[in-house]
Amino acid sequence: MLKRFWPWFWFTVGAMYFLVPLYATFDFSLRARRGELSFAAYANVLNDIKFVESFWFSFQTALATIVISALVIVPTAYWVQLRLPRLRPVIEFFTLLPFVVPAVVLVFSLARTYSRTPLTDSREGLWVLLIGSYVILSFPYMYRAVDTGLRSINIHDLTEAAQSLGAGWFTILARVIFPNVYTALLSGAFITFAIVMGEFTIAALLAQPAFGPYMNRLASSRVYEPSALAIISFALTWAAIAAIQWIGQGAQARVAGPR
Amino acid sequence: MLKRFWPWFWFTVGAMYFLVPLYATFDFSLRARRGELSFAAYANVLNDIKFVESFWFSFQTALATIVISALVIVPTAYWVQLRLPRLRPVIEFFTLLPFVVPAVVLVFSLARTYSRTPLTDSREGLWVLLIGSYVILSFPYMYRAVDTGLRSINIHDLTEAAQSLGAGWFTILARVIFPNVYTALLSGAFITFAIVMGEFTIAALLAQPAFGPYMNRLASSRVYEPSALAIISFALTWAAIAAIQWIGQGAQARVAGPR
Amino acid sequence: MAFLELVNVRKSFGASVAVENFNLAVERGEFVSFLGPSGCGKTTTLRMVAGFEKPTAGRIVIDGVDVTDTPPNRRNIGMVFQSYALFPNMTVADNIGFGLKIARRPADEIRARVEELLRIIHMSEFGRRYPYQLSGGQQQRVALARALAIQPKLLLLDEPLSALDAKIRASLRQEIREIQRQLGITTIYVTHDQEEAMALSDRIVVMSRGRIEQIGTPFEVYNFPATRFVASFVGTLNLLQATVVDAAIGLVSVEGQSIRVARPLTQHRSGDAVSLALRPELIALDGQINSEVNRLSGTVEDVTFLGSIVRVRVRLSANKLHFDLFNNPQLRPPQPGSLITVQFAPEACLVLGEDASPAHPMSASAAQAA
Amino acid sequence: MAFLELVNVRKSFGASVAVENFNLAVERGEFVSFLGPSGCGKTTTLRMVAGFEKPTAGRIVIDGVDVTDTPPNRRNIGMVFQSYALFPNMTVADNIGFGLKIARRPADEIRARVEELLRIIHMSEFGRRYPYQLSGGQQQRVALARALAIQPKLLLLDEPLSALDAKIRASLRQEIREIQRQLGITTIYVTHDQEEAMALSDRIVVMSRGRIEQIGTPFEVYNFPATRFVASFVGTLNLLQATVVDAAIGLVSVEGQSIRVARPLTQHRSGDAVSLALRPELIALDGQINSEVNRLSGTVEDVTFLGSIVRVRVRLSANKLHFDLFNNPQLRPPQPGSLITVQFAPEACLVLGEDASPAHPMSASAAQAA
Repeated sequence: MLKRFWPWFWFTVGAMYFLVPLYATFDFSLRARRGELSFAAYANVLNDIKFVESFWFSFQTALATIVISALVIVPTAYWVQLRLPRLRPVIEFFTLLPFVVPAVVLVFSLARTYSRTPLTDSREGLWVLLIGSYVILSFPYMYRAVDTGLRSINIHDLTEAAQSLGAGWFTILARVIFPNVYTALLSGAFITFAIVMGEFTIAALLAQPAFGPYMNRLASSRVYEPSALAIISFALTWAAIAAIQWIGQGAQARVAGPR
Repeated sequence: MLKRFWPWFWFTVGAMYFLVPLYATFDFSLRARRGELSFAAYANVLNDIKFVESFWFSFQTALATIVISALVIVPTAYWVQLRLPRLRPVIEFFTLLPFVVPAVVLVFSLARTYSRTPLTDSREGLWVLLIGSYVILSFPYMYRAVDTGLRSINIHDLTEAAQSLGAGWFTILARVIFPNVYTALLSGAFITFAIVMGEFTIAALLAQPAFGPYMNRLASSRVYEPSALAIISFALTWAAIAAIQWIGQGAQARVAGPR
Repeated sequence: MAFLELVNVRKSFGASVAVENFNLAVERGEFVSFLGPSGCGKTTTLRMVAGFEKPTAGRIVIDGVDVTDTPPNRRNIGMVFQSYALFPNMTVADNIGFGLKIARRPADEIRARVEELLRIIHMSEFGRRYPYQLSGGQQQRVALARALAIQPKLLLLDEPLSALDAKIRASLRQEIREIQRQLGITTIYVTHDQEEAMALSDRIVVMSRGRIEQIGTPFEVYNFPATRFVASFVGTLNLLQATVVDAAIGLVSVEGQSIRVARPLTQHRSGDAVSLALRPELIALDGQINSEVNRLSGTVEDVTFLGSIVRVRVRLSANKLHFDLFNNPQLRPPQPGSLITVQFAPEACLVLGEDASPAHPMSASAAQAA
Repeated sequence: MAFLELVNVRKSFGASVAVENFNLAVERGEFVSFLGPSGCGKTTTLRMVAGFEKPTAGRIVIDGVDVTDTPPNRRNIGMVFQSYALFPNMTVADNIGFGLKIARRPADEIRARVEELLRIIHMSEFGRRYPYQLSGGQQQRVALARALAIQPKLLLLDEPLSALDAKIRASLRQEIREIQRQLGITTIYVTHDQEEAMALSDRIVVMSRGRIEQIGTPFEVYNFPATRFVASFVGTLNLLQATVVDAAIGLVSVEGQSIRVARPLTQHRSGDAVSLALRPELIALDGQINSEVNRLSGTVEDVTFLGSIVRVRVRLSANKLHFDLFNNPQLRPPQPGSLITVQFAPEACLVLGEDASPAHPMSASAAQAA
């Protein structure tokens, strides 16, 4: 039974390592009123109009980022896999860029490159720049997710089957490729969502009223509310994961079937 | 030829989007001396003893993180795939945690949980805490890389083949599993390396003399040197990728062979 | 006492029973196949012999030692997988030598043994290649050599040829059989391909739904199937609806044409509906057999040229009948639409009851032959 | 003018030539197979007909229209892939109706057509299932229905049965043939399996290294191969080393035993070393043929029971010889080690020169048969 012990041991250690701090955070968030456990900190957070505003702002930004990413990345990844497999190492390289180039540098460079254009001189322009930065930031996750999704179906034969049945490129993308990478796209979209909701540096540098800067301000000005906020965003994440699992169930089963 | 136009168009737009800022950064980094192009900013960076010290510190930290991650994650991922496939969704969930729980919260929680222990009361303890945090941060990349690597070989049959030839679990891990996920591990390790080298928040909160805080200090106190630093770390990344490609070549070909 | 014995072996996964009441004795040097459709429990049984699964009940004895509780890496058993399962990170030579290295044999001995095995599988010049540089057939030969390198007590093969092309399958089948005879190693071979089982085996264990249907030589299993399942799974079979005319003298009628069978139909009464089973190759064109024969007339419906064999489908009224002729370039095969009379010996007829129980005329024959 | 014509078609990828000098005329309703080993250019040719590859030179004409430059989605061709290539996100019914939906046919018509096709493939109750809920054989039947739904001018099948088990392969083969006959659709079928090609086709195009080796009916290709490649690729063949004794009267010697062949050996001189090619099924046990025969004696080396057929290997001195007998439960097959004499007709003998060029006695026969 020794052979079963060590994996479980490590698994438990890992779980503890994640969960103990989480519990400590939760416990701490309940102690806003001295001597009793209460949800006072949560009420404070939820009652703050800034919370709602910044959350809503980041939520919209995240959705926009996801939609734009999907529209750009799915056709690109599809085409690269279908016809330009030699470009894959190049794209893999781009995929690593956001890890390598610090966000500070990215934003300074973007701002310098596009200064004196409508992108930096208007509120909407800055928002576009923000979304543009997030598309870059989320590129590795979205691209890898879509790429893996595409590999799990035989896009080559599916494309030719659709062609022989009379379908053009638009139809193939809309009716065959997109529906079949939907689940993969969702998992990439979820990470993107999480990243955008928590991102601080770029939003702060572009002076956008986003959720990340709000969280940071709160963390430096309050004691118990940041913990409550962490638990709230954690709960929202759980909800999002559950929703994705639920939506993805059928699609996943279909795509993962015997081949 | 229209069908070939759009993918290339998008690809070019994407490349421009990444490369123009990079070029702008490079151009800017050469203008430290008014009216001429020079590598003065680079010399300033490289001559700074703090640069070397913090780089070396983060380099060691990154290596330690990678080794610990690999030793924990490879056996875990192997065992989960081999015997506990039902645990995979749970692990996938842990995989997303670092995206969801902000680094600030993570560190506060860690520090609060382990306060009054040697972990927070000594220099070495804080370093261990730092590495622990980085292991969590890099967990998604390492785990997914190793998991994908394991899926590309038939671990089930390979394990049984090795068993029938007399191998015990340690031998199977050391001689069959590790060598065959080596390439996958390298790609995860590279991302981990990049993350640790650039990480700011945790290192700053734990008051560690790491490269991330150094870069940030430099970015807020100097004008041209940050750009030079960005280009230098970019070049180091290129070198690292090339090295990995070179090391991985043989192994990749072997593992990716016909199946 | 037999070299390998499985005694009352049973395996269940939760509520579902995979293998039940499995008893088998294999002699030293024998080549035994487990044959059956997927899900019949043949692979589970093999995996219990290998030690990858633990029997829920029963014992497994190899060479006099009860190994039921021995872990797989202590059983000294060679195993070959459908997926080849070569270690991708090792050369062919390292793969073959892996088991010996684990057993800490001296390097000289390992090298000599690897060279010997490379010679046996006719791949002496491939020692330094990696698995991905080999074809499927070559990979499977290396996997065989790797399994044999440790001089195992038993060689187990789990559908080793299923992933290969037809031509390579046939030639590697031949090679496996020759190596097995040459080394005299006791072998168990799992397959769903009846031709493979028949071509290779000394004895075949036919399985269905976790139970043994019949154990016998290929000749016995094919010609004297013990159950209706064996009769229909092994080889192709014509099943004609017939009526018993006179059970005592073995006379039945197919669409009004009288057919004599070799034995009295003790299990049936006159007027019973039965199935008449006929192997396609035991049916000939009228005039080719000179002894006492049965005849059936009908219309040629389809002629399929398969190379060495021409398969003819004849329609009576309600029944269809296939039969095989050897190709003959000088002879025109029968033409679709023409009338034809075929003949077959009374001994070629098997009568099956309408239920699924073992058909007795067949088991009687099997008992005689065994 | 034929329904499908390929005229001087050539395809090269960079410097390597995949298909060269390909000329073929297929009649309406005909079933033609492209047969050859992997890399012979058969799939490339099919893909050029489908429009997925553009010929480097030459023309492709379907029903009088030159489609060489027509994109694949305008050719109205049904295609079936080895991988089934069903759309995983759609039900069986949606898969089958996909082509009609793209053609913007009314919903009623689509529904009726899908139901009709589900009936044809005997899967009426499976319309709402998803591909992953089906077995491989069922998926391939759906893929066939999907290809047929658009009432294509041509049906192209690219190794459609290669991914399936032996039993399902045989039954689906039969089904494909029946549906093709029923609908009378012109069909091209690519395969590396000679038995499949022979069982299905009206004509077979045997290919090797990008070139056509022979076009003919299965009977012609098997019995009168035009080249040495065809002779050895289609079916199994005994090749015996022989010496010409008297070219004029067609007399050769195999290890000192005289063999008469049906035709004078105009290409050879007395004393030449030649190969004597013999199909296993044309060799019989001594005493079974009554006309003028050749005889060879040797030792039985191996007997393989394959079910309906028993394959016997006989060793002369330097040569080996396989021959086939039909299984007979009443007869004991020959025993290894015993002496045996076999016989075969002079017409069964093909003489091949030692070079790889087309053997002339064979092409002479082929010309007669064509």
